[in-house]
Amino acid sequence: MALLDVKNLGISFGGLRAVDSFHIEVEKGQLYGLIGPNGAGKTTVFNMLTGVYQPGDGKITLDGNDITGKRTIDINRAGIARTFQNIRLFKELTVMDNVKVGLHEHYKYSTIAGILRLPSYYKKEKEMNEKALELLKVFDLDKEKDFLASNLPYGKQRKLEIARALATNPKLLLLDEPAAGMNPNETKELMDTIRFVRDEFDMTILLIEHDMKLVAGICEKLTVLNFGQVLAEGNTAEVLKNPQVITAYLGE
Amino acid sequence: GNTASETTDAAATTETTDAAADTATEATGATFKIGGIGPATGGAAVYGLAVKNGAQLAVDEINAAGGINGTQIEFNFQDDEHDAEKAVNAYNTLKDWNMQILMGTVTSTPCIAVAEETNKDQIFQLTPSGSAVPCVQYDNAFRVCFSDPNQGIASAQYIGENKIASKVAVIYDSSDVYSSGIYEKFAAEAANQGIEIVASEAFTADSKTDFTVQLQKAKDAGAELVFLPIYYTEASLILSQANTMGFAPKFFGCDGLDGILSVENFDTKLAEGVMLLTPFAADAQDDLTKNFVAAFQKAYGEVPNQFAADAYDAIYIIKAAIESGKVTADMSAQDICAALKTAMTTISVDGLTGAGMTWTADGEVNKAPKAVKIENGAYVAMQ
Amino acid sequence: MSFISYLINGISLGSLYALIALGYTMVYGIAKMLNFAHGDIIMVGGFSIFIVSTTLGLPPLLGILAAVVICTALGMTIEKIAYKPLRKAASPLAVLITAIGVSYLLQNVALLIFGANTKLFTSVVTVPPVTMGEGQITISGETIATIVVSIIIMICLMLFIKKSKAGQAMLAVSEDKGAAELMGINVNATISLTFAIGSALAAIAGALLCSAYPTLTPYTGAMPGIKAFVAAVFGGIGSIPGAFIGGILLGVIENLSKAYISSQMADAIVFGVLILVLLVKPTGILGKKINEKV
Amino acid sequence: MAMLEIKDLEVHYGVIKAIKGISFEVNQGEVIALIGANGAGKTTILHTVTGLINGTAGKITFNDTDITKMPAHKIVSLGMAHVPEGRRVFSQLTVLQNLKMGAYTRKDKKEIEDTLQMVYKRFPRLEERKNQVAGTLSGGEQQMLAMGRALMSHPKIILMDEPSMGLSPIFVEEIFSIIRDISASGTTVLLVEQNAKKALSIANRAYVLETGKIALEGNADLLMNNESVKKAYLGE
Amino acid sequence: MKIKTDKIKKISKSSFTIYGMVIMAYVIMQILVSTGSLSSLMEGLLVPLCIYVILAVSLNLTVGILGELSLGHAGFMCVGAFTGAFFSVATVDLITIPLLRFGIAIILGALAAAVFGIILGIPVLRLRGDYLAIVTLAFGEIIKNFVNVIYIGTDKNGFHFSMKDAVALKLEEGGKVIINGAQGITGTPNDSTFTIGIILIIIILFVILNLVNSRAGRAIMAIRDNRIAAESIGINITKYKLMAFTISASMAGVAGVLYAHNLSTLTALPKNFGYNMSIMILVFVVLGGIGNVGGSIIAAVLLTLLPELLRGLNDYRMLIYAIVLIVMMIFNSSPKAIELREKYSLKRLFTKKTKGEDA
Ligand SMILES: Nc1ncnc2c1ncn2[C@@H]1O[C@H](COP(=O)(O)OP(=O)(O)OP(=O)(O)O)[C@@H](O)[C@H]1O
Ligand SMILES: Nc1ncnc2c1ncn2[C@@H]1O[C@H](COP(=O)(O)OP(=O)(O)OP(=O)(O)O)[C@@H](O)[C@H]1O
Ligand SMILES: [Mg+2]
Ligand SMILES: [Mg+2]
Repeated sequence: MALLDVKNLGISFGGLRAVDSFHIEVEKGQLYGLIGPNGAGKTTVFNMLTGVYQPGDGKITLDGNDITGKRTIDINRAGIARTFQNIRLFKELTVMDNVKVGLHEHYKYSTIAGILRLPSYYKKEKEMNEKALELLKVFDLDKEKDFLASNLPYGKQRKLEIARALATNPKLLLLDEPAAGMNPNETKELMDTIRFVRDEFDMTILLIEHDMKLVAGICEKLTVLNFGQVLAEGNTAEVLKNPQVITAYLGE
Repeated sequence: GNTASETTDAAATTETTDAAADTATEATGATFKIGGIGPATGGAAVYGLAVKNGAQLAVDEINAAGGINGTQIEFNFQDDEHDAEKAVNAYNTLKDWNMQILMGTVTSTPCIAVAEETNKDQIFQLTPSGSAVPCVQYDNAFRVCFSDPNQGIASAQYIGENKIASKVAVIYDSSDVYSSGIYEKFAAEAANQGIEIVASEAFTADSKTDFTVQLQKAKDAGAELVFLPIYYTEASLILSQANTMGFAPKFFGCDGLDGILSVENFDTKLAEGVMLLTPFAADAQDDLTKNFVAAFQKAYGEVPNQFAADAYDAIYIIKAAIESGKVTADMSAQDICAALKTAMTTISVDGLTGAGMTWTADGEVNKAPKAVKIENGAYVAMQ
Repeated sequence: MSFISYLINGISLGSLYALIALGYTMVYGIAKMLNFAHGDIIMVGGFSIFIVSTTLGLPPLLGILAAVVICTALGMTIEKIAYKPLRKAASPLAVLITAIGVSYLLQNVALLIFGANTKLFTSVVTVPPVTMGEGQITISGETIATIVVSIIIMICLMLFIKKSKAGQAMLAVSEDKGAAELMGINVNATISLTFAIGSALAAIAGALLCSAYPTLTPYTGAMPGIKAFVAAVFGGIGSIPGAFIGGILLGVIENLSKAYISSQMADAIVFGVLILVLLVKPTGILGKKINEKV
Repeated sequence: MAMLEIKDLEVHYGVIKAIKGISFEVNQGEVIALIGANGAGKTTILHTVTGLINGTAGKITFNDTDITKMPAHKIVSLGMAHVPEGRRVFSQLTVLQNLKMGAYTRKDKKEIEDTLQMVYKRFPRLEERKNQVAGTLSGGEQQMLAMGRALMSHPKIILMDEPSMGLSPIFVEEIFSIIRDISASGTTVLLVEQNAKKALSIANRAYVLETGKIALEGNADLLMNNESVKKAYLGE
Repeated sequence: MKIKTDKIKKISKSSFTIYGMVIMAYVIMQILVSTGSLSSLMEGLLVPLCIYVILAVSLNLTVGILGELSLGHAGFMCVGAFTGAFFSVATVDLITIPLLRFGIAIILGALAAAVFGIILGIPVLRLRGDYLAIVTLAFGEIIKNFVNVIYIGTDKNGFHFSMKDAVALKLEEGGKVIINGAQGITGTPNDSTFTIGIILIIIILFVILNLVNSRAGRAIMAIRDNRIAAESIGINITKYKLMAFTISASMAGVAGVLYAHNLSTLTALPKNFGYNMSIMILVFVVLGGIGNVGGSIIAAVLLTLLPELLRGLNDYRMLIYAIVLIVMMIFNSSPKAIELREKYSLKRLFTKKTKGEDA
């Protein structure tokens, strides 16, 4: 059974049917791409998957659990983490702390213990630091761990967002245009990192991207969205050859 | 300025004496250092500044006439913004200045807080206008004005005994110590006087521009008289709003109403027939008042109100007590306090706010409240 | 019958709140700052008129004119000296604090010049009162004038923002000063204009406030200023009709709760209703729901 | 005579020197590309040229006018438009209001209407959504709006900061052909791009920026074949 | 109004300095007091200074760390003050050990303010920015208004309560009115001391600084920086907002108890518990640097001392105070002024050419 199973998902904004009878099945461990023209509804799909928007209709199942219409935090706890099209870091926190906030649910000690500095505080903080550092190393951010997030260059901010999402130990990772604003070299690096994350963390990844090099380079399967509806789906190579996709999206 | 500054309570007594003695020998002659405290800024500044000016006028007069037993007075007035904490700060500032006698504070809440301190330090305190009961709860504190209960009871009695009205409405400031203090006692005494309170309506410091609702309720309840234990600023609005509504009951107030005629640009016709219990009327025809009003107007360009009169009296009362208690400027504040405490109960002062004022040991003044009525734009004594 | 007169009195109080709130919301919506000194500019307007028409004995209209000129100049000067240097400060609260400083400053300058004594203000309104219901209910000329003036101002402001170039510039400036600058909008001039209009409105509000409640002290503007701020939020921040409706409602609620619930607790009730309304409609009565695109 | 001339420009953020003495020029009718890594200072230069921030040293002239210390709105009314980084659309205003705002410096209603129709023709999506609140547009739609808004002022020169960011491949092509069009219609273009390959392919000349300094400059096709450029910016 | 913050990270780095500063101030003041070289004014100001420091630091938790604008801090202070004073006056004959009585009063004041913090916080923290600000302002005014109409007295039959007037309490002979409406509470024992004030400051600093550097504190700051992102990684927004808000409220309550026991009379006036006071506390926070705990302490001290030090100016005192406030704010926060200062200080430290990352 698929890890993420979405059926007949739809939402309207006023008169605009932004997403309509959308469906997708993402298998565990897959690297899956969601592409489509600007305004096709990709980010909106992500927003419904993560509870930012309430789906108008349809059903979302994650690992057998129905998560349709749940609150964002519950969906995160159920196992979906994401990054944002417009970077949303905790700008006034350090790089390290950004990741540690991601670890929040997994290394618990009470607020009282934190204030009184009980042993559990030191123990858990130590574990957290280790775990966070480990994650930062993956993204080559360990040297900047004490920088304020807002002082990081753009490309590293994108990476930090991924690291923070991973820290919540999700089953499914959603990336919204991770390569936007990166130059070709940085994009290449990012592709390696995404692949590494998938392999190392045994992660399932669904990503939105307009950079075809990245999509063609790392995605195994694709769904193409156009005017809120699925235009095509299947193996990357096939989909990218689909004439409809070429006229609507790729151009030639 | 004075460089010597005393510190802890224990050391204070001797040091102050030394400091005072030093200046006494070095300078041509020591002075009495009288401090004053009251709001000089903020919404209550109108009362504090009146006191400041009234007291200064008296001090200048006394100094010009050669001082008290030949000793000049120094007067130092500090702002308390009508706040207890600031009042204590003001008090401490005055202490650093080596104040010997305190004339203050002007408003009740700060006065209660400062009374605690003067009692601890044993500094004589005479408040011109702090009318709440606890203002003079200690034996070192006295007051020039009536106490709130006193005014509340006296008002009810006056209305009852003279059969001025039997159905009374009250409009008072429920966020103000003075106003709610009078109201409370008035209500209690009204019952004894056979007065029926048909409406008791409050307002607060935060909504004191529109009184139409309170007036309407008084009107609907058939009140013949509206009792206004409030200050004249609000009262002048009430009068004009009642006038607009076509509601014309009798109005009766306490000393807070005094000053209403001197509000700049006030249409005195509105106040026609208003009765008030006050110890002071700026239009009184006795020489003392006439001279005072003239001098005050000359100095500050405005007609003095009751607060100014209370303060003016307070300085003369202090003078009388100093003379009677044989106090000299080189005595310590504590010695002065002890002497004045006793002297206060023996003196009798004819002031602007009462003739033959005497004091009991509990700090209260004995003087007859004057009931006056505003007729043709002037206060006329009633009987 | 008395209900109607409570209501009318509430509306007349509320129309003043509304009038002040219009000026408040103007500055607040465009310059994105809580101008705590707004109430004190009203006070300055009141004193200007008092001097011109009462002390100098000139006609009231001249007084209003003088007040508008003085307040406008004052508003623009304050903006230039005290607010502009902080426009790019790290925190938008910085300018809020200088606004408080300006408020203290105006109060204390007025205190030094005019003293603390209450001045009685002669109404500048010549509209005759209207009497209804066999003389039971009177609507004062001031009330009629205030309502009419605030409706006119509301409509003018709405048209100004919607139709005029300067109004459009204000909208742009309120959202993103840098981007507005890139459109060729003179941001400084626009904000200055906003303050000019806000302060001119304050002068008019001062004239009507002091006419309706004819006492004048250095602290006259403070409380109505805050109430108007509450009214502006009540109606929806930045919404011009919202400020009007918020003001009227505030006045009516205040007076009805004084009349029917408790005159002591009226303030608490007004604020309580405000909290309840905001809980149901978190952006005020007419406030736009701001949807943040994720 | 260059249309836009930047001489020895230095820019500081507080005590940090972001631009360390840069000189370059843009001639009438050219498309000039400015490329460089993240944080090289491209955006800073554009901001300084349009007057959103002030340089600490150097001189900028635009059509013989010294605009070094001129406030942005005056520079804009001289005929310069700027598509800023991060789009910066007025998110509470509708698409149409945003576009109208772009024409703020212009007076003639008829001409503005013509330009509007031209913008709608280039970006049909904007016409479809003319009454949508700009903040709710998708990322790519906002980018179109920012571009359209800049065109509304009918500028002599247009500065673009990463206009292709977040656009679909087909639309990236489209955007570059639009830039070519704009240039062909006589508007000078100063283009900042991450997509260096595309940028160089339409540019006449280009400058390569490295940490606040110009490292390389020259004809676009020459740079395209430069080994170090290829390695660092074209991802080859 | 969105609150941005600068350089939050200062907090952890400088927490040591902050404790040091407080303790040093305490020691110096104690030495000055015992050698008698402190003026009465200064001595009288020691407790108020502690009160305003606590208020400023605690409001910084809401404004700086949680990033919400609160204009009702004085309301919580009021709740604490009346609760504490009520307890002390009611038990002044029962509990004869002042320190014990005062300790309980502080705890009760903090608890009462915390309860109000929760009551207000649960519904209200859904609001944002200015709307939250206005609701907290409204809350403060409600409290002030409410306290002014409460009458509580005691006699041998126990407590009596009324919202009408003291007469309505129907106290028996010998009963006493404890809270008398607008006349408030009088005769609160004078239990507040500088030492207790300093101890409370240190406790509060300890709580806040440790909180900020713990799991919960990070969550709170994450919410401040980006609510949507925080939600997306599973942070319970309501819980942490409420936590910060309540802790901040309870600390204001503590300040209130200290306030009530410093003066013998307690009334709820616009001056001490109205929005003006809330705004004044906000001034401390903003002037000291939002999110900068040490800064709020310094600002609270400076701005409390300033009007007292200006007393020599008599009539011009508040005028000068207002001007100083404006000038300080501009000097402290205007980007131009900051730039000038940086340059100036750089020239002074001519050996160092660039300052690097810290800026
Ligand atoms: N809150 C909203 N209100 C109204 N319309 C919306 C809202 N959110 C999205 N839309 C519209 O829904 C459509 C889909 O938007 P979405 O952001 O999902 O596009 P996208 O596929 O992510 O595009 P892009 O690649 O440009 O980011 C767009 O036309 C957008 O304008
Ligand atoms: N507001 C600011 N305050 C401080 N430093 C800044 C600021 N803006 C930019 N910088 C710094 O100035 C340098 C140049 O930044 P700039 O944004 O101009 O780069 P860029 O080339 O446009 O990069 P990108 O490709 O990421 O957009 C960077 O080191 C950046 O960190
Ligand atoms: Mg998108
Ligand atoms: Mg850039």
